[in-house]
Amino acid sequence: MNPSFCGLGLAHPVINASGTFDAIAAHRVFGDALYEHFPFAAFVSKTVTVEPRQGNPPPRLWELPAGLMNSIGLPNKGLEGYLASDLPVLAELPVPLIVNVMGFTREQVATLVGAFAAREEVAALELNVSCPNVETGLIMGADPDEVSRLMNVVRPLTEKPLIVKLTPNATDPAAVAHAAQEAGADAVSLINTIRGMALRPGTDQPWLGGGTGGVSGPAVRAIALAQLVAVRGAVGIDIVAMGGVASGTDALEFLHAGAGLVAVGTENFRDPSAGSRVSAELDRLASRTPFSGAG
Amino acid sequence: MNPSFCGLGLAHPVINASGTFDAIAAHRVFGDALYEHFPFAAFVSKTVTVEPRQGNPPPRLWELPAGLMNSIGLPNKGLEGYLASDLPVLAELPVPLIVNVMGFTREQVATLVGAFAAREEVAALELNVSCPNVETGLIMGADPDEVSRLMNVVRPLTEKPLIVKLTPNATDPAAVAHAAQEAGADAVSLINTIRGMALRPGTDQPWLGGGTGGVSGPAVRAIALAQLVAVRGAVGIDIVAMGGVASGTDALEFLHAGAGLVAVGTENFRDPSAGSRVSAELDRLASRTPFSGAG
Amino acid sequence: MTAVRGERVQAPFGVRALRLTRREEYGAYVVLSGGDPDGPRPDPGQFYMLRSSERWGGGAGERPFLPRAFSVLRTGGDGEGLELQFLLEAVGPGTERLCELDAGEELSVLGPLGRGFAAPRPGHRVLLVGGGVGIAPLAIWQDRLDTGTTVLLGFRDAHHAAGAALLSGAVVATDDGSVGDHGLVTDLLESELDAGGEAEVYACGPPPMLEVVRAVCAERSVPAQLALEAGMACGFGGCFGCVVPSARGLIRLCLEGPVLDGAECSSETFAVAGMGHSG
Amino acid sequence: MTAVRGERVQAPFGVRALRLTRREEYGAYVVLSGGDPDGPRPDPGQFYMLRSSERWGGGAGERPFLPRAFSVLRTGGDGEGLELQFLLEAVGPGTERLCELDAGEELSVLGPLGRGFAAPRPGHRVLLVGGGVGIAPLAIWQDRLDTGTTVLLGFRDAHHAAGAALLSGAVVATDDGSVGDHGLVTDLLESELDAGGEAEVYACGPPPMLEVVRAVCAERSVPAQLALEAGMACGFGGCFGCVVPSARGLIRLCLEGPVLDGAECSSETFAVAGMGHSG
Ligand SMILES: Cc1cc2nc3c(=O)[nH]c(=O)nc-3n(C[C@H](O)[C@H](O)[C@H](O)COP(=O)(O)OP(=O)(O)OC[C@H]3O[C@@H](n4cnc5c(N)ncnc54)[C@H](O)[C@@H]3O)c2cc1C
Ligand SMILES: Cc1cc2nc3c(=O)[nH]c(=O)nc-3n(C[C@H](O)[C@H](O)[C@H](O)COP(=O)(O)OP(=O)(O)OC[C@H]3O[C@@H](n4cnc5c(N)ncnc54)[C@H](O)[C@@H]3O)c2cc1C
Ligand SMILES: Cc1cc2nc3c(=O)[nH]c(=O)nc-3n(C[C@H](O)[C@H](O)[C@H](O)COP(=O)(O)O)c2cc1C
Ligand SMILES: Cc1cc2nc3c(=O)[nH]c(=O)nc-3n(C[C@H](O)[C@H](O)[C@H](O)COP(=O)(O)O)c2cc1C
Ligand code: FES
Ligand code: FES
Repeated sequence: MNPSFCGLGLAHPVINASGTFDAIAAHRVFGDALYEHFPFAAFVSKTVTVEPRQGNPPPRLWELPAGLMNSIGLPNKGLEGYLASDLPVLAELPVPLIVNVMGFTREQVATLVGAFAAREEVAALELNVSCPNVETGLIMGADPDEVSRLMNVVRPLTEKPLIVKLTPNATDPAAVAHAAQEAGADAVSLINTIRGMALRPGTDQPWLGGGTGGVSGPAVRAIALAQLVAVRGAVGIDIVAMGGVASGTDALEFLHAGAGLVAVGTENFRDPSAGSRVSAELDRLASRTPFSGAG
Repeated sequence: MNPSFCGLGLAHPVINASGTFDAIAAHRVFGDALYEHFPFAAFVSKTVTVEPRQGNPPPRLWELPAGLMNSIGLPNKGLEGYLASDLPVLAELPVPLIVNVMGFTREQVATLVGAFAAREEVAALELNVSCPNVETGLIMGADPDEVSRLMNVVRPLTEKPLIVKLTPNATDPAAVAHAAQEAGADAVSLINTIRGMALRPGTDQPWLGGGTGGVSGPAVRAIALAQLVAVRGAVGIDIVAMGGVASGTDALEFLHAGAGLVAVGTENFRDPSAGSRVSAELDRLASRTPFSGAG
Repeated sequence: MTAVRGERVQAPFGVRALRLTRREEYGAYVVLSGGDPDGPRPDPGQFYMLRSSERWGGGAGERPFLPRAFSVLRTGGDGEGLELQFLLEAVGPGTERLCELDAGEELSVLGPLGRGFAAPRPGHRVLLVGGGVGIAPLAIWQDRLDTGTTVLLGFRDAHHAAGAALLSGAVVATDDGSVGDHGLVTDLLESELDAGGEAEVYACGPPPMLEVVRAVCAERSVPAQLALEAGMACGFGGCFGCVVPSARGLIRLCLEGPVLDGAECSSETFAVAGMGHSG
Repeated sequence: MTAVRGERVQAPFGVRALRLTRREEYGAYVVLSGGDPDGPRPDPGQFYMLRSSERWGGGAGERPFLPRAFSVLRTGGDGEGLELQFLLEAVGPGTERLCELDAGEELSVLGPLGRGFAAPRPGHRVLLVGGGVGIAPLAIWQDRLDTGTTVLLGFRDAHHAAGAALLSGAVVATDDGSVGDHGLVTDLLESELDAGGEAEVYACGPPPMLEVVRAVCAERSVPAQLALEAGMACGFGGCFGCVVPSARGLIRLCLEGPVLDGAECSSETFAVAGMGHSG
């Protein structure tokens, strides 16, 4: 398996899901062993917004059967802070860097894409469109037209690969993926978390500080696969598949369904070296099963 | 707790989810003990269509982490067969009967509603709109306008309570619920199963005979709750909540979130008397927690 | 020995606890025994839905979740109330969890379920044909029958053939020839049938084996009762998940089976029956 | 006894197995001990993410799924490699599963994580103040300190107060007065502080207790190091889930804590810290 995903020349097809691994924090905790055994073929950073964000008030986590619900709320240092403090450190990682960005208007997304287009440390950009466009009120990633208009604005700004990260909270993710492809996306990634909620036990009040949260982990894997297959049927571009991947078997299923790369998210929380395990298991399985690649 | 749901005067707020309990088969298996300890306050029958259906080819089941995926495909005897063989038996159940119907055109739904409107054995009708309208190609339950047009056709046909069963595979179930209410629905029920898929291990072929399937069970409960809360915010009519209810605690959470009734589905498969256990647990919890009812 | 097709022993409504009293190994198989004081005596060929009362979940792939179907292997313990025995082979997260249970631990059970074997036609020679873990319902049937039986069992290898000790007088074939005949149990069956005399066949095993049994018997107009498997979520007709193709169309195996007459089956039946191993 | 704030003992990268050698009960608490031959010696106040290697799941509400955070209670076994001890109270599906494990079974562990206690200011009297299961990090701290300590522990009742045996020379208060003082451990603390002398306080316990400790110490300008809890998914800064409000804004407790200076906390900190029992 020698994934040619977006021409990035990755060593294996397993990367991390945005927001589920902080390589800078992990380096403080694990030291250089992290770099020596870096678990991912590329590193995707947590979503960056134009302005700094504190994120949602705690509690931010709620455990589910074979899953997790979070309302982290995209805390980050903002574009300037990221460029100043994070980018120089992440540029030293032993793998290519993919920066995930989100804006609440098309102009904000353009600002972000424009800024990273100029940075050679950045191998590709992932557009997190699972948020409302504050100008139209529509969730950008749930509406094909919103995605087309967004891509029309940002596509001209960079030659770097643009990966549109789809939201699963949509009637027809395949139509959104198709719109992204037609407007020049190099790849799509899916799934982001599924909207969920929990109440503080015995009350009618939400548990999560953010009110609702996003469901991830093995509990969503079958749902992710259905959306992956639908999207694969609608586009010819590369796909990064994620949602509950916890083993090489899970990853292989997504590759069989047409993904070019697989991202590990929630499973990192159970073991920071899960990415290495998944890719090793995948290697073993691939040497057993005839697999011709996909995408 | 004395649920006044749609004026049906039910003994407690726990019913079954359509398609997860066959009272006629269960009577063969368990004998009269079933009637003596009937677990539900009302019985919802499996979806009835105008024409008989065989259902999907097997395999129809795939187990998930804390959940189940099915592609049963709505096998049923058709309207005539149901009226002739099932209705007379179900009319003898110790609880009110709610008949769940589905049509692939508005006319088919009208035929079904019209037929049951005339039958006093039937206390209420649930409209399963999680299927495409073959005339428009749209999933009826994913589109507010489709639901309005459907309700405009069927609402005049009966004074029985009409419960619109929402699909979770939609960008905005609350908008669909609102459309149903505006067009005269007495209640909405949610969630139906979430679209999912699994591959036959080691292959790129679907496991389920139906290709895709529907995910249910505890794995979907947090997703159901988020949709319930969104729908509760959008409508004033009664709500039947379901999706992963396995305990009185789960049921109470749905009631706290504004449901009037709670339906038990997949949990019946783990124990046919689960409905009784859930309602007993609910009683115990309700006597501990101040609960003012909802809806 | 009073089973008549169409009747069934009904199950108490709802899941009940069954405390395990014994766990024994027979090569690759585990036999779990426990007291079922409130349950009725099942018919041979009927099955139960089982799960562990504790920690049913958290295994491979974050499963199991649903209960699993198991034929009753044998009943006992008339003195102190009914005892049930089950024969298990660990093939996935559910059976792995059940096989790790020990005496003193608790099962949650529902059953007896389904329709079992019907009595043999008078004067017919009874042939019991089993493959692998499919020997389970044949043991209780042999116990209950008041006629002699010819028992033909097929196993993968010697480790599995240890299960043959659960029936009396079994003739064994193994795929690898390590025990008994080197070959298929269906070859033994053909020889037995061709030896002549009116026979009635009861068989349980993997779908490809059952298909050969069906065909072999059909060719010779020998009546056959076949105990099938299918993936089941509920076991009591609630989910419509366990259907197999039959002469009556798609039928729920948990309700109309698991024992079907060979005459209502076809090769199509066995192309989809089973737990999916071979489908 | 060389811990300096800002440094930390780093963890091996990735989860490793820890074979349990002992399980002991102290009233309501369980102490699990196991060998960690490949792990470094943790700082007092650091924690580990734990789960059972088998059957982590399938409990109440089909949980647990994520690993759980536990302070190291004590280290030992210098001869035959490092031994780690943890103190557990069963309060939900994760701790229930861990508490049912026995010697011979295996944990999957990640750690040591977080930043532990910093050395006391020279000449300061060391007060260790613990509530309930929060006594855990105080035991290893008492072991490592080469100064004497005054130990004040609060428990719900006699059943829980059995945990006091894990520290030496503890003065105990119970909510129900069944053992030691009838009242709150924070009342004991106030008396001790008012008895005079320069003191430094190390505390761990439920959020409301820690808030009183913080306020009591702040009023008297006594330095306090507080070991907090928060719901954690990962323990290594990956999820941003464990934040608590501090003078530096919302900080990840797993990374910047679990030990915080009283001076960077406020009542707001403790309104959201904890496992959610009291939030
Ligand atoms: C009536 C009846 C009687 C039976 N009697 C016996 C008996 O006496 N003794 C005995 O040992 N067995 C018996 N079985 C079979 C037994 O029920 C199965 O072996 C058991 O259900 C397997 O569960 P598992 O979790 O161990 O394996 P599973 O993982 O469920 O695997 C079984 C097969 O299912 C497929 N599979 C894999 N993943 C999934 C998934 N996520 N969802 C669904 N299918 C999947 C695979 O093809 C796999 O090989 C009987 C079955 C029936 C229907
Ligand atoms: C740094 C640190 C050190 C710790 N040290 C120790 C120690 O030494 N010993 C010890 O016993 N404990 C310690 N804890 C606490 C321990 O981690 C928790 O008790 C444990 O995580 C509880 O898990 P559980 O599954 O048993 O309970 P949970 O069910 O997770 O319950 C804990 C609380 O979480 C809430 N809750 C309920 N359901 C959910 C849900 N679905 N998702 C999220 N929250 C829910 C409830 O308010 C409940 O009371 C420490 C915690 C931290 C952060
Ligand atoms: C705690 C947490 C934080 C996340 N943060 C982000 C984020 O900042 N940006 C983003 O695009 N996705 C984010 N995600 C979504 C993941 O990237 C991924 O799409 C999702 O979790 C599904 O994969 P999984 O099931 O393997 O976790 C986050 C997920 C989790 C669990
Ligand atoms: C096996 C199975 C069959 C179902 N059949 C129907 C059906 O015929 N009509 C319908 O409206 N919903 C059907 N459903 C959906 C359930 O009524 C319910 O909406 C869903 O399963 C969520 O509830 P649960 O998680 O408690 O199972 C079916 C669900 C399952 C699992
Ligand atoms: S197993 Fe559910 S209908 Fe047969
Ligand atoms: S627990 Fe994940 S960041 Fe702290």
